[in-house]
Amino acid sequence: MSAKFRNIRIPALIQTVLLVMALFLIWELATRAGKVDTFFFSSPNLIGNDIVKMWTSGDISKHVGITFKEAFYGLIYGGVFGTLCAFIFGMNKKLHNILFPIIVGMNGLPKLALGPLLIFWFGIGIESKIVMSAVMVFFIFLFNIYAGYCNVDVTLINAVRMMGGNQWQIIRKVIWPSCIPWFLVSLRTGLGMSIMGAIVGEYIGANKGLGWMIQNAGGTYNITRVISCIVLLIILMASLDYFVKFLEKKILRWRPTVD
Amino acid sequence: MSAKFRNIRIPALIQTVLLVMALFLIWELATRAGKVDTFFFSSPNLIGNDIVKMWTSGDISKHVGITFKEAFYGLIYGGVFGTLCAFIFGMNKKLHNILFPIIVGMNGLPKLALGPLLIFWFGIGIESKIVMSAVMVFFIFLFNIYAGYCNVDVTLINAVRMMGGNQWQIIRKVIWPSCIPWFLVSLRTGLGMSIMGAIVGEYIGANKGLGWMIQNAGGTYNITRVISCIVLLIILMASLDYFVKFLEKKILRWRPTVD
Amino acid sequence: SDKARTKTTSAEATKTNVHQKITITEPSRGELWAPIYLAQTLGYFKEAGLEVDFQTVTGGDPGAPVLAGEAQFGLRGIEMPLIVTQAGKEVKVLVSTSQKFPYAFIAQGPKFTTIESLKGQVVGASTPSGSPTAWIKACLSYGGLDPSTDVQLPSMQNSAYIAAMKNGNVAAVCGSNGYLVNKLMANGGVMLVDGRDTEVFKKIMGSETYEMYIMFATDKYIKENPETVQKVVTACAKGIQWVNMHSTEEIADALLPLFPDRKEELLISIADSKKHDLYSKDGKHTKTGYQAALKLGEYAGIVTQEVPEEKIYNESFLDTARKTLNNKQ
Amino acid sequence: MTSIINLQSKSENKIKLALKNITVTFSSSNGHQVLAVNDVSLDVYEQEFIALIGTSGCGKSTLLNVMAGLITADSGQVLIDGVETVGINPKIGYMSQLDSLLPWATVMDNVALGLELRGISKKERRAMARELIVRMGLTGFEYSYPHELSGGMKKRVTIARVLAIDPEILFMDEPFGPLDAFTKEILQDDILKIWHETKKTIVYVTHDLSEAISLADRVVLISSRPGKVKAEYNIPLPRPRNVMDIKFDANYVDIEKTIWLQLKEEVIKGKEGIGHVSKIS
Amino acid sequence: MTSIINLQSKSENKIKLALKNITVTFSSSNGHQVLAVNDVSLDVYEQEFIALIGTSGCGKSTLLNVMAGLITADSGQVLIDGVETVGINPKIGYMSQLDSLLPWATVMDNVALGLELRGISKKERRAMARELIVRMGLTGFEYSYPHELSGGMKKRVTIARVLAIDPEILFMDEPFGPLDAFTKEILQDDILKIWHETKKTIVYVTHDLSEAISLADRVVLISSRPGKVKAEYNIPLPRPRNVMDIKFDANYVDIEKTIWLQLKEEVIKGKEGIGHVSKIS
Ligand SMILES: Nc1ncnc2c1ncn2[C@@H]1O[C@H](COP(=O)(O)OP(=O)(O)OP(=O)(O)O)[C@@H](O)[C@H]1O
Ligand SMILES: Nc1ncnc2c1ncn2[C@@H]1O[C@H](COP(=O)(O)OP(=O)(O)OP(=O)(O)O)[C@@H](O)[C@H]1O
Ligand SMILES: [Mg+2]
Ligand SMILES: [Mg+2]
Repeated sequence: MSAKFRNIRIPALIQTVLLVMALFLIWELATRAGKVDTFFFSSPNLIGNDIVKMWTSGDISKHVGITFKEAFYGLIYGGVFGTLCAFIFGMNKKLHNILFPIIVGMNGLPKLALGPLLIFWFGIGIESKIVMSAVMVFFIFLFNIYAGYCNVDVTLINAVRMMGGNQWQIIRKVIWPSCIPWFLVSLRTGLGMSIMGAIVGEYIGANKGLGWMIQNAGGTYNITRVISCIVLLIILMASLDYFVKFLEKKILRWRPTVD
Repeated sequence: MSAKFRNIRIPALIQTVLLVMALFLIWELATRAGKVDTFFFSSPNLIGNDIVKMWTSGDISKHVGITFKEAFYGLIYGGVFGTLCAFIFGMNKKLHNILFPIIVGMNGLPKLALGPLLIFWFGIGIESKIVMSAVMVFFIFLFNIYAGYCNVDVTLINAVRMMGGNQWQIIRKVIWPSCIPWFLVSLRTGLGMSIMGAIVGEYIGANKGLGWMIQNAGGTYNITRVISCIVLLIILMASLDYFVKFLEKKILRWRPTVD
Repeated sequence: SDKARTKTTSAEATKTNVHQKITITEPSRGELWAPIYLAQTLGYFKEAGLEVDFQTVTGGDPGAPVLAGEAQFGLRGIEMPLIVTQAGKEVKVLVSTSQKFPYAFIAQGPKFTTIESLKGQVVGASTPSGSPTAWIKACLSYGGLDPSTDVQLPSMQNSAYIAAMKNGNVAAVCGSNGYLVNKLMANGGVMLVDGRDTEVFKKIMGSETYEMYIMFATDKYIKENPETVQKVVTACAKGIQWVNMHSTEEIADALLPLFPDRKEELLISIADSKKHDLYSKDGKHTKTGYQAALKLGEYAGIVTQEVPEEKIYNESFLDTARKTLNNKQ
Repeated sequence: MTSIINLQSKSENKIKLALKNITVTFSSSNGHQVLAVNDVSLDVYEQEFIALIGTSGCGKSTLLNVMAGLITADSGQVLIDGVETVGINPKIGYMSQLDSLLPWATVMDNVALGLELRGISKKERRAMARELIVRMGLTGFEYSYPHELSGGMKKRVTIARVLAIDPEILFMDEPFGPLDAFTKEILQDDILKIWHETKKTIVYVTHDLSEAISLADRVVLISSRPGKVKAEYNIPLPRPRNVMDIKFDANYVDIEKTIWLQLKEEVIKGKEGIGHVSKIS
Repeated sequence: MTSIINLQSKSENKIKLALKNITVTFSSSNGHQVLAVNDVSLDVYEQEFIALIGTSGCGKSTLLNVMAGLITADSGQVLIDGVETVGINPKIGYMSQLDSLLPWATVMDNVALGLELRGISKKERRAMARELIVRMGLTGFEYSYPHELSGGMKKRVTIARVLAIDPEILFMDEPFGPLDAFTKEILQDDILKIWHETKKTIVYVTHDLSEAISLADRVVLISSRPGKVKAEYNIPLPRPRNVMDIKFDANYVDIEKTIWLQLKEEVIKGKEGIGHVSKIS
């Protein structure tokens, strides 16, 4: 499995890296040719140096670490709670009909506007960031997994019911496995949302973390730092996604694939 | 169909409204009993008056109108582009393997940090808000519909291929219909994302719109106005979701349902 | 847990000889609050038995943590106490760290060089209630334009100003700090009104002084924790003294722990502040400065009631601090 | 109109399962109403092996679904052991016509599913499942997923799965459809043996008249849609039967002929003529 | 070892479809390798009606999939009209064993699907589809969705769908499995008629030996897994045949017996004994 996994991935990964390097090269050349204003767009060279600087000063691990910690808990809480709610709504359509409109309505709220309330309830410690992150993640899981719940093959449910399966067993044996593709895509989207939530959470009060760093750099027109943070984020997120991919390969083994 | 539709919905809708009213009543009573600080939480009474005030002054329609316009275009562009990309990646796994990691990485970016770049490229007019909104929506559609693409029943694809269907016909006849549940949940999540994106876009630079209004009110500790806007948003979003629900009922008629 | 820790009373702290935890919020880390940051980096807080934590609150509301009791002190502009006081919250300004108006009004040259030329144009502002908008309005009125009809004033993120100027989206913006002014000028900006110039500011606002950068706390907290407040204010007063006695270079170096990787920018901003004599000498406010703040508040539409000075300021801690400091010297 | 020949055999037993005046109408999504089953009453005796036959689409599966409690009839009652039942009854093991293997579970897990639901320990249920897998000729495919099996293999897994739970009442909806003649006869023998040993009540749907006759105590002929009990035939062939040999019994041929003619009539009556109906004479 | 009795009939025709030394191995997800088809060579002549029979899981569907181009063999060639083909060949209409109706399309749209793919106008294809729907006895269900149909009705829709595209070569994998005897015989007659009129080449998989004999020109017996061509039998029964009458032909009984014995042998040989294998003697 793992050997196969590596076999397919590594070449694609190399291609990805090559592509990114090519883009950076063009960007750098454009900068040197004076076609790109480094004040707005920085340059790969400056960004590289900046990342090295953050690395050697140890700033990176401190800030990245805290943001990922917030995001991690946000993902867990939001994911678990969203999944649970999806199942509850799936089982109880009446509750769904009553509460879903309100929840859908809340999905569109500008979470930043909730800052003062979050601070009031959860303080300015790590809790409020985790809550912000969890809230963003929650909706993704809730909507997706609820849709997955509604998409379950009725025949399979009936089969398990006929074999004496109770509600809980039906969920475990039929609904949950059939929701796995929906769960995995929620994980993928949720990964991004959790980081975004943590960063937005840091906007409402922080003294460390990537969000704080980005905000701080943005406020002082240090575009290089902003882009350094963004590049770091992209790399980290993309690596985490390999984990989701790996899970996908492993869990969805039973699914026949196209090509 | 529509008669039936109404039959199921209206009572649930009434229950929803009653629930909300009950919550508002508790909130109001708590306020009157001095248990809730109106400085932080306002009160249903104040909020009601504020909404009436905005209504009579015509502010509502102006600001809500502009934000929804931005969100609408954002939803369309983001949705169409996300769906297209999902299909392209579905058809071309190689491209997927190379580009997907980068795209996944970008999903977690704090979009607010892109403000200066957005303004540089798209100005402070409606365009930058539409772009912001579209970007937020894009990822939702891309990830979900790509997952739907991978979840298609291979048997059906083979059947259509055997009947002489070309790639385009396979997409139209098999993959697209089978992605519809994934599309609908993207629409539901995307609806919220588009509004959120428009509002974040307004944070970056605007002189009207709900985001502008919320920020402005927040800056002057006018929590009543903030909550009025939030309440309005929730109501509007929930109403829009009835449209998604209606679509769902109509398009997914072929799907056997649980209970 | 966190909440409980920050709420530990000063009495307990001294008893157990453990550093008392204090949280100070800030809307951004700005060098015009330098004395307060210096109290941290130079160890004045620590000497007083305080363990201070600065929290940047950029989104949402930087005042909220203080009003909600999650933080004990807040760094803000003077308009904030004006607004919340009218809204019924009781807060007091304890220390002012700047003494002159720090903003400038800058147009994008070469097309726009005068205030009149801005007629019918878009000017990048903050939210209508924010002080940059108020300052722009004051400048426009001063230049003979009607701020409500002659220009559009969209609110913008601070970080988007230069981009918007550069690509022609706005014709002018408020230069709200030395570094930004510097950058705007470097990118083809034209100085329309330099509020940091005492003469100019006096002409427009009727005052030479303007104590914008302040630290505040809620009345409740001040009443319940007078010793802690005294310690904090004393440390800040020391910071004020230090700023006045040291060079730009020294201040920048001393601030650096709280301003990582920002040396270059600090040097520019602090030099600019020094040049325009922005740093407060004693941390106190002036009557004319307060009047100017009220006037600017009217431009922002945030002053709708009488707000007597004594409802805003409580400088008794500062006076005590100065006394002890002078005695020591 | 119900013609009953030679009705005796299991009728002295208690009634295990009874349908009383069941009517089922489906309202399909296109707005049409389909009257699938019309006023059907049917008694199934304890330990009886009953076979339902009828043309395609006549309502056989619908009847099973009603008895199993998966569908609620518009009117009428379902009685199990004399008690009116609503909803699913755990006494019934239902092997439905639809493909209902869990696609994410291996053959082993699919077969052991019912046992797992009953809380039987992993070791025990695996042992029981393995035995059934061997019996069904699926050795070597214990850890394959359903999509990796052939059509007939999938059907055999489904049979194993329902046999594993050893229910009092067994419903089988065309269990041997996609199986070759030999595998089929072997499994038919197997079913007969199980039925004989465990005294189950079996309701069996098939299209194969000879199968119905060689297995059942009683064959019930359902008329074309709307399904009604058109005729019942007791099969007075001796037990234990051997599916392969019984076809040479003289009685067998007689019975087959009788039912065949009735069935033919039914097809012709069924309004929606299939193919070149005129050809049938 | 291949025993060929009375090989003549269509062999003077051109070879329409040929398999040359086809071997297919599946590597299943549990890591095991399944050798499904081993070194199979088979010629199908133009206008021939060939039936494949064999035990469940012996590789019949796999062979069809290889011929259709849905599976690439590990080794060997597929030739259509003498040309080696890789991938899907549009000359073939394949009615697979799996349920492959589009669940979101009505009966009408499912039947008309092939015509739509060929760009035939809506009016025309609807008319053609409607005719087939009537022929299959599905009148009144034109606008029903697959899940609203009975098992046999679904199968009939699948038959209609493949007939609609009128392919040169027709593959049918157990088309009449879940259909009652009557419907089945009517449709069998229908298929024979179509074959006769349109001179198609038909490859037909079935478990039903009598079906194979009564329909085909040649019956090919596939051995137990790994599938191999075990024997071929030409069926020298006169044409046009009537499926219902042919069973009384004396030749028919002889042929059935011959093949039956071979098939039996095959089952016993197949290592994984099904049920109580020992019983078969
Ligand atoms: N869910 C449903 N919605 C609408 N109509 C249905 C539904 N299920 C069954 N029907 C209709 O009820 C009738 C009887 O169906 P049923 O499945 O009971 O037939 P059957 O006797 O089992 O046929 P077969 O032998 O082909 O399986 C059919 O006309 C079918 O179209
Ligand atoms: N996708 C697959 N992955 C792994 N193994 C497979 C796959 N498809 C078929 N097989 C195996 O190949 C063998 C032959 O399967 P095939 O479907 O060709 O049998 P068949 O002759 O059509 O049987 P039946 O009559 O039961 O339909 C079986 O052992 C099956 O398990
Ligand atoms: Mg049926
Ligand atoms: Mg097969």
